[in-house]
Amino acid sequence: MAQIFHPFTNALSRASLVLALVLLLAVLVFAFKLYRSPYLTWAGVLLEQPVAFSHQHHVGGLGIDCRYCHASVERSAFAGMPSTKTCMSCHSQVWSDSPALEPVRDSWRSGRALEWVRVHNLPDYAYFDHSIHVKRGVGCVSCHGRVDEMPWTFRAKSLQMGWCLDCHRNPSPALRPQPAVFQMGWKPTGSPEERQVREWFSRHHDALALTNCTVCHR
Amino acid sequence: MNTATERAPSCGLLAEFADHKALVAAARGAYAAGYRRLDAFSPFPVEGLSEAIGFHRDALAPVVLGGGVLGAGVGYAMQYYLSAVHYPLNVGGRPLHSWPAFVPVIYEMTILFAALAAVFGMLLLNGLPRPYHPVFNVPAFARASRDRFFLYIESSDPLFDLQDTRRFLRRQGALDVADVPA
Amino acid sequence: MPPLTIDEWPEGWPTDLSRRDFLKWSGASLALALLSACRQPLEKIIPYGQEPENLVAGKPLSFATALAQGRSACGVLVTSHMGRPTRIDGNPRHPDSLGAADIFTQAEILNLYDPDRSQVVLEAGQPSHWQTFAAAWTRVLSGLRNGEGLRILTGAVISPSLGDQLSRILKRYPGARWHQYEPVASDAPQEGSLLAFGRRLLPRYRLREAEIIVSLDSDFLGSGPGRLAYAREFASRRRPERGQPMSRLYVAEGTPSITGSMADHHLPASQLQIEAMARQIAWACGARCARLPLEEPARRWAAAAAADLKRSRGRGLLAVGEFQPPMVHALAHAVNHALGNAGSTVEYLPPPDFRPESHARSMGTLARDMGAGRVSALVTVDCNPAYAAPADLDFPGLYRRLPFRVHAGHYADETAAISHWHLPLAHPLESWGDLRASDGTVTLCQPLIAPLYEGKSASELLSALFDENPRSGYELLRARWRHRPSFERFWLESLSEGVVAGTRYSPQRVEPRRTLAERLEPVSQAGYELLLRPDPTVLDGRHANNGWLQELPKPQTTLTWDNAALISPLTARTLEVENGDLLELRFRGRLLEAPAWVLANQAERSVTLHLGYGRRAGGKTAAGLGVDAYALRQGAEPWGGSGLELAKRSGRRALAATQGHHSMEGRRHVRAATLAQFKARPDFARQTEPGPAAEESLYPRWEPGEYAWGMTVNLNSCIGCSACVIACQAENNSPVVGKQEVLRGREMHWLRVDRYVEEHPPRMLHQPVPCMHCENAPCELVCPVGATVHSQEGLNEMVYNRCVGTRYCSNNCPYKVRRFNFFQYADLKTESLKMLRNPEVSVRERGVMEKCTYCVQRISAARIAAKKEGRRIRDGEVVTACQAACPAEAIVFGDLRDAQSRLSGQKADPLNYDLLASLGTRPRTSYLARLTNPAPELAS
Amino acid sequence: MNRPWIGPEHTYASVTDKISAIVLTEKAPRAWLWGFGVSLLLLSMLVAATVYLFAAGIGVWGVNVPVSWGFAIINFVWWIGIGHAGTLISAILLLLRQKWRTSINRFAEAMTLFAVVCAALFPVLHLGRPDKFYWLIPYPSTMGVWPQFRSPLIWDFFAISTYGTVSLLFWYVGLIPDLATLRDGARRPWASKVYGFLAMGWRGSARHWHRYETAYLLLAGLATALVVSVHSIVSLDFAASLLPGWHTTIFPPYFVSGAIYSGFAMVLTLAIPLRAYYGLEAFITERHLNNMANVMLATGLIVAYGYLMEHFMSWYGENAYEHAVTINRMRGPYAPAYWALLLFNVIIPQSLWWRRVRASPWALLAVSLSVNLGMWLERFVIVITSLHRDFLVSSWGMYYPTRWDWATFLGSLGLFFTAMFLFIRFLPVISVSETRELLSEPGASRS
Repeated sequence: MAQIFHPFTNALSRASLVLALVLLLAVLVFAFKLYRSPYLTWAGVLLEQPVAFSHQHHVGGLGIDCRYCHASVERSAFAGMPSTKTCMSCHSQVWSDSPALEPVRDSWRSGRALEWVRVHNLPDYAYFDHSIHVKRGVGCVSCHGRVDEMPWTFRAKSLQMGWCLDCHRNPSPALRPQPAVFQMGWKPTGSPEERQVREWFSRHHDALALTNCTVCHR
Repeated sequence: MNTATERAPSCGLLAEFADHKALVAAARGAYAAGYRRLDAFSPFPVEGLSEAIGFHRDALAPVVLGGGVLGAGVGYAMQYYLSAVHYPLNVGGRPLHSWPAFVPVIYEMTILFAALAAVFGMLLLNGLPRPYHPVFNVPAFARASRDRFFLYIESSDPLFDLQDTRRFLRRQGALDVADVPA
Repeated sequence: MPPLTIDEWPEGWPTDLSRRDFLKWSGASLALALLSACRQPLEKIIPYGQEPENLVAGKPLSFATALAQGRSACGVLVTSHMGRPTRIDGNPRHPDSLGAADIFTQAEILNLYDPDRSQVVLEAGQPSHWQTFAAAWTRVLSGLRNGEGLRILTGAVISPSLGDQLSRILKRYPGARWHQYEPVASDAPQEGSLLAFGRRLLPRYRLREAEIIVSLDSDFLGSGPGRLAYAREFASRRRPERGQPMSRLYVAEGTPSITGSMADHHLPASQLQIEAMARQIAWACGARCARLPLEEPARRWAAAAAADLKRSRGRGLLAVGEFQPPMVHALAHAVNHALGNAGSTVEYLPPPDFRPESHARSMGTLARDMGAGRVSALVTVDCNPAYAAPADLDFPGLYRRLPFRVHAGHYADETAAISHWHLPLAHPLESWGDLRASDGTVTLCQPLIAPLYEGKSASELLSALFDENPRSGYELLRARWRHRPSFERFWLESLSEGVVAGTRYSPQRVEPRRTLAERLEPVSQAGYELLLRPDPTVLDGRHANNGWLQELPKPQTTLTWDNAALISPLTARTLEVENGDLLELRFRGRLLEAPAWVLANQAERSVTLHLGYGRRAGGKTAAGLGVDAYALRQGAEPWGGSGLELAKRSGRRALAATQGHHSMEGRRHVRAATLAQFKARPDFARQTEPGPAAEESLYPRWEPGEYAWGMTVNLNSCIGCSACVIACQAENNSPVVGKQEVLRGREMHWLRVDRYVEEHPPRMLHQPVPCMHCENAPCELVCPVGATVHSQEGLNEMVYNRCVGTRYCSNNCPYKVRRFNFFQYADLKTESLKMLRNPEVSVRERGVMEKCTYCVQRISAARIAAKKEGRRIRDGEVVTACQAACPAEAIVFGDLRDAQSRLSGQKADPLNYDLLASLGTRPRTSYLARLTNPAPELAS
Repeated sequence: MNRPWIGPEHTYASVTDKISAIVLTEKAPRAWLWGFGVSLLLLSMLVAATVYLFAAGIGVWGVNVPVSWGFAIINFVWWIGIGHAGTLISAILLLLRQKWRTSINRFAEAMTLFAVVCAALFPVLHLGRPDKFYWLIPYPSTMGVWPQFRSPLIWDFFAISTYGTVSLLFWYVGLIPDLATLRDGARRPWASKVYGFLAMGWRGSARHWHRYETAYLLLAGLATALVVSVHSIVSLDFAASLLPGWHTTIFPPYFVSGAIYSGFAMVLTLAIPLRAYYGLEAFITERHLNNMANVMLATGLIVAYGYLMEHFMSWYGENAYEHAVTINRMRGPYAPAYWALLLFNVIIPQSLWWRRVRASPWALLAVSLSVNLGMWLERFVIVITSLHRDFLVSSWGMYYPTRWDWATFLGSLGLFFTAMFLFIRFLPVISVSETRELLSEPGASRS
């Protein structure tokens, strides 16, 4: 028999071995990135909405408090979505004939509710309670980002379980004094009441309790 | 084939032997004669052949040991970190660091890493894969994987001389000596 | 040798899927599963146009109303999530509930969302409209001169307003007649009091006062109005370790009942024996009455009971079952008066009925008139005579000959099928109304939701039929109570309280007639004895389409989805039949084929057959289950009688029982002792199978967190009524799996009630088994993905969304309380059922394990509330669903770290023991052992 | 001295040609085609059963509560057990310098590989959510949660995957020199290209042989340690639980010996028809069969001792639950399976005491088939009878397999034999280089 393979197959075969290894790694890295990418998490993705509502204008500009529209945030698991009535309480006077607000007026006339696209959406098996987070001193910004700088509202964080755990493992840094909870641009100043909030928490909290499964899953 | 040899510059001589005893003897002879860049080929592992051509100990064993130790380390570190540090959970009232339960995985990881080290270490040290090699140019070499035994002296050897070496190999009792074209 | 293979297909699937669309749909679910890793789908969020008042989005509200089951009403509190009623609990202020709720009342919520409910007007089975019907009706009504030939047939009417409406109608149409027929409410108690006092009265027992209770076939704990209150009162006298003197219960009955299983002395007895014993006891207590021959052991039993009763005058009580003939009731009244029990342990109240009468006679009259052609138009309201009328009346035959037939009901049932018109009735939770409890207390019923379909309430219907300008249920009800002073305040208070103040009846002082039961009916004890009884879970058939109740194991047999001819072991031996073998029952010339079920403690020659099965119409779930016992029913003897012929037939029917083995095999799962034994060795229960001591462990003990949740079940109070099972199912969105799956051992109840039968003494023991929440949980250790782990508060957590379904945890659970979704059991397709679900609990998908969570959603709610107020959770603030429903308060849940908590008290009780303690699992759920108080006479 | 392990007529050339011939002959023999066809049929049944299973759900099997493990786990343990003989022969016998392994180790290893594949199939199929099986792998998920390393199933996962990998490597390393032989012997150019590619340019250099042998020996050592651990860990799936009939310390040794027992039975089941059909009597001599029969007899006795000890312990340990399980096995609804297992696994194999049985290939085949069946029944008895009646009497139940359980089981046989037939057709069933080595030694015949 004569030579079966051409000399360059030596280089080729070794190269291909190395390449296979590299490829494998590449795939793993890609998957890792993909599952944390906006494509899957919707973080930072702008969504089609029935009305061009701007938090930047209402919160940043007019300085309306979160609770004016999201009324049940302190009492219920659900922060609450403003009813058409809430919108109309101002917009029957202000911008009462702007075409942008036609859907709102239409809903008010017909009684048909506005259908917003959910921006912050958790899976059905995850149970999140706004009231307790707010009461404990977790600022709105921590999860929803600087909505006062969002002309068009989008999901600020991935809302993935790993992200929840980051805070649940050690909540103290995220805690604010009550009055600061609903402030957008608040920065920790190291004030005594701040320290007190955190100390109180770490004193009154079983370190492992907050990462128990049934805290969120039932 | 002769035509082939004339065209291509020879990269060594390949001597063919009938059985492994003859090959070992020839190999010893060649080594004694001062040849160093030489190799021997056989259809099955032959006792003392590698020593005959001056190859004594290989570096595989330590590599495998390394693999095993690494596997054990990784196995234990992973389990301890994941179940006691990263997400500590009360499972059946057992301690977070319940090392007895970690043993089986450590054990398996040790073996897995060691085995991988053994195989890939062997291939690496042997310079495989290498589908092309000059000796394959010699048609008779096909029998190296059947029933024939070969001694190969490379032309890069300082003592190498096409005529003398060919004569030398004949003297060692080779059935045939072939020129290995590049 | 077990068969080498069986058919895998789950026939009788909860939502009966054909093979094809099952595959199609499960294929889709597979695709979904594969896509699950991919993008989260976008959802809509839809705010109100205008918020309703006093509603905080996401917070449940609770409303008081009442629900009727035949002749009894139960006051309830209904939980509503964003306008959807999701569960029903008892109303603590209601005398017939005291906060507890039975299986029927709780299961009504499923009836509300039942997709098979009647939704539109039907004309000859074809969809039509109210207007079309109204036109037809006015033509007919105008044709009848002052209502001549018009008949109205209803069930028992215990609603004052509805009663008034009916009497107004009868006044306006003097020719019209109103008949009542309630298939499983017996006339005998009222007839009995007629015999004894010449008045229609019903006895009400005061079990807290009673030391000796003798029950002749009376299932006062298990059926009839007031049972929930009785269960609580009875339990209060079964806690000797708390120092109260313990009461003693004698029960003689034909077929074992819940009450029978609580007896200190249980005696299976035939109808005839029971009457004989009644006479024996009455005679012994000084009543002048004739006696019947009585042989052992009945005589000894009766003598002992009588002696005990006499010994404790005024503190004893003789109770008689509603299916006993009037004479026996009369005898009991005589005894209770003779011993001065009347007024102390028994009091007499008028029945809750608006017009008390004999339903059998009322139905009989109607049938006679129909036969004689005196009826030209029959309006049936919430009653199903074509199915439930006595067979010898041949109601369907007579009915078909009527010129105009209208049926109003919740389902298009057997009667609807042969009526000209069928009108949909609104569900009680959709309508206004009022109901009278057994002690006369009235509850104003308010709707929780606008009618889902075109249904009207009974009163709205009558108004629509007979008023010139029909009024809404709301107006009608307000009109009825308008006369009350300061009406608006009265209205609001009554609605929020759930009871109308000052409507309770006051006990009647009565004297029994001197001469009693001199004459004897000719006695014939030929062949076997047939006992026709309401089914323990579907009653007269009204709940036949309710999956929860169909799949709820019947208290005595653990049968589901079927009824069967219950026979005693002796009968089984003589006929050489086993469970499931077909029997032929011949009674008064009528034939019926039914599968046999052998039942310990069944009276030897008595055969019990439960009504309510063999439905021919009225829902997909109900159709084709069991056999129709009404086929054997006689107008004259509605509860059966002697003279039944029994023969074995070839062939079997697979019966789906949830428990295959009823002996304890010497393993003391349920620990029981007599009062004497207990006094001698108070900790006998713990000594039976001691567990390892706390320090006997290789591992350091986990420090409990802020709370340490635990539970005790008091087997001394538990009557095995299964209210807890339905409560759990409703609270935790447990699916219904269907008969085939139950046959396979795949039922999904998180909480089951185990039954064990003991020979000496002959009795049945109940044991509710939820998850034990073991501190060293074996299930957690073997889960490869950590889908079940322990919380700091000691809960054994089950994370559905992490479970991959190895089912190893179930194998390793010694209590076998884990349940697995072998198929997609939760019905994700039926729209109406989506409204039923408790939004606080995940709906489980195919292929994941699930189990009791100690109602963790309720714990979370309480914890959040407490944290917001900066305090600990108070004792009794967390009430599990099962605990809330339990009429006997047998279940206690609480925090072990709080030494003052009610739970800590229970755990310290000498009777407290752990199940399978020797395994060292350290369960957080434990039991209080059962005690009995046998009579010295019968002890030997 | 002993008769030689290779027929006297053979030379280097003849063994090479004889064995390569099976692979290098142009046309596949008719019998092979038949066998392959039937296997493919069974394999397609497995595919169908799996598709239906994934579509409809695990409920199409007979599993329930309390018996939530059924055929899947029985088959899993059975297949893993069969795998063990291969590793034992090629690794342990190598370390023990048992020359007779040479003729049988190659297809024994192949058998191991395919058996492990079949085994690994079932733990995935039997999951309620098979699409989530990868959660057993410790990878950095977005959920931030990890496998639970105290679970025997995780140990299993690591053991089986390691076992599969190492067996593959071991097998491939053994093949390299023979692939070279085929490369050089093949007439069709594409064949020699393919074999050449797989041989990675092996040329039998003395240095290579040296490292090769070191690697092979070390692998053998590792594989030996592995083979003992794998079935011990599988047995822990049961032993680490607290169920009566499972919770026992004797399981690891008795599972391992049981595995070897069933493995050798399978080797014989394959070897006897193979040597008869391809005329390999000169390589797989009656001495080989005899030795394997002896190993079977020995391990069989250990297994029997295991059964004995189980009963002794349940009596001696006076644990009521353990005792009940033993009684239930002998008298309960599944008693027939139990007695059949004793017949097939203990009684019939005793015939191996007689040389005449060991000497007759077809008698041996019969015995080994009975052992295969017996070992499957053993797993059935262990899994089912312990589960269906455990602690609480109220939760006792029964288990009946469905037609889909059977389809999956028989289908896995199809998968196994399909792979086996392909192997026979395309790779040397006996290690050529080792056979030559055997010939080279004094005492071995040469012309």
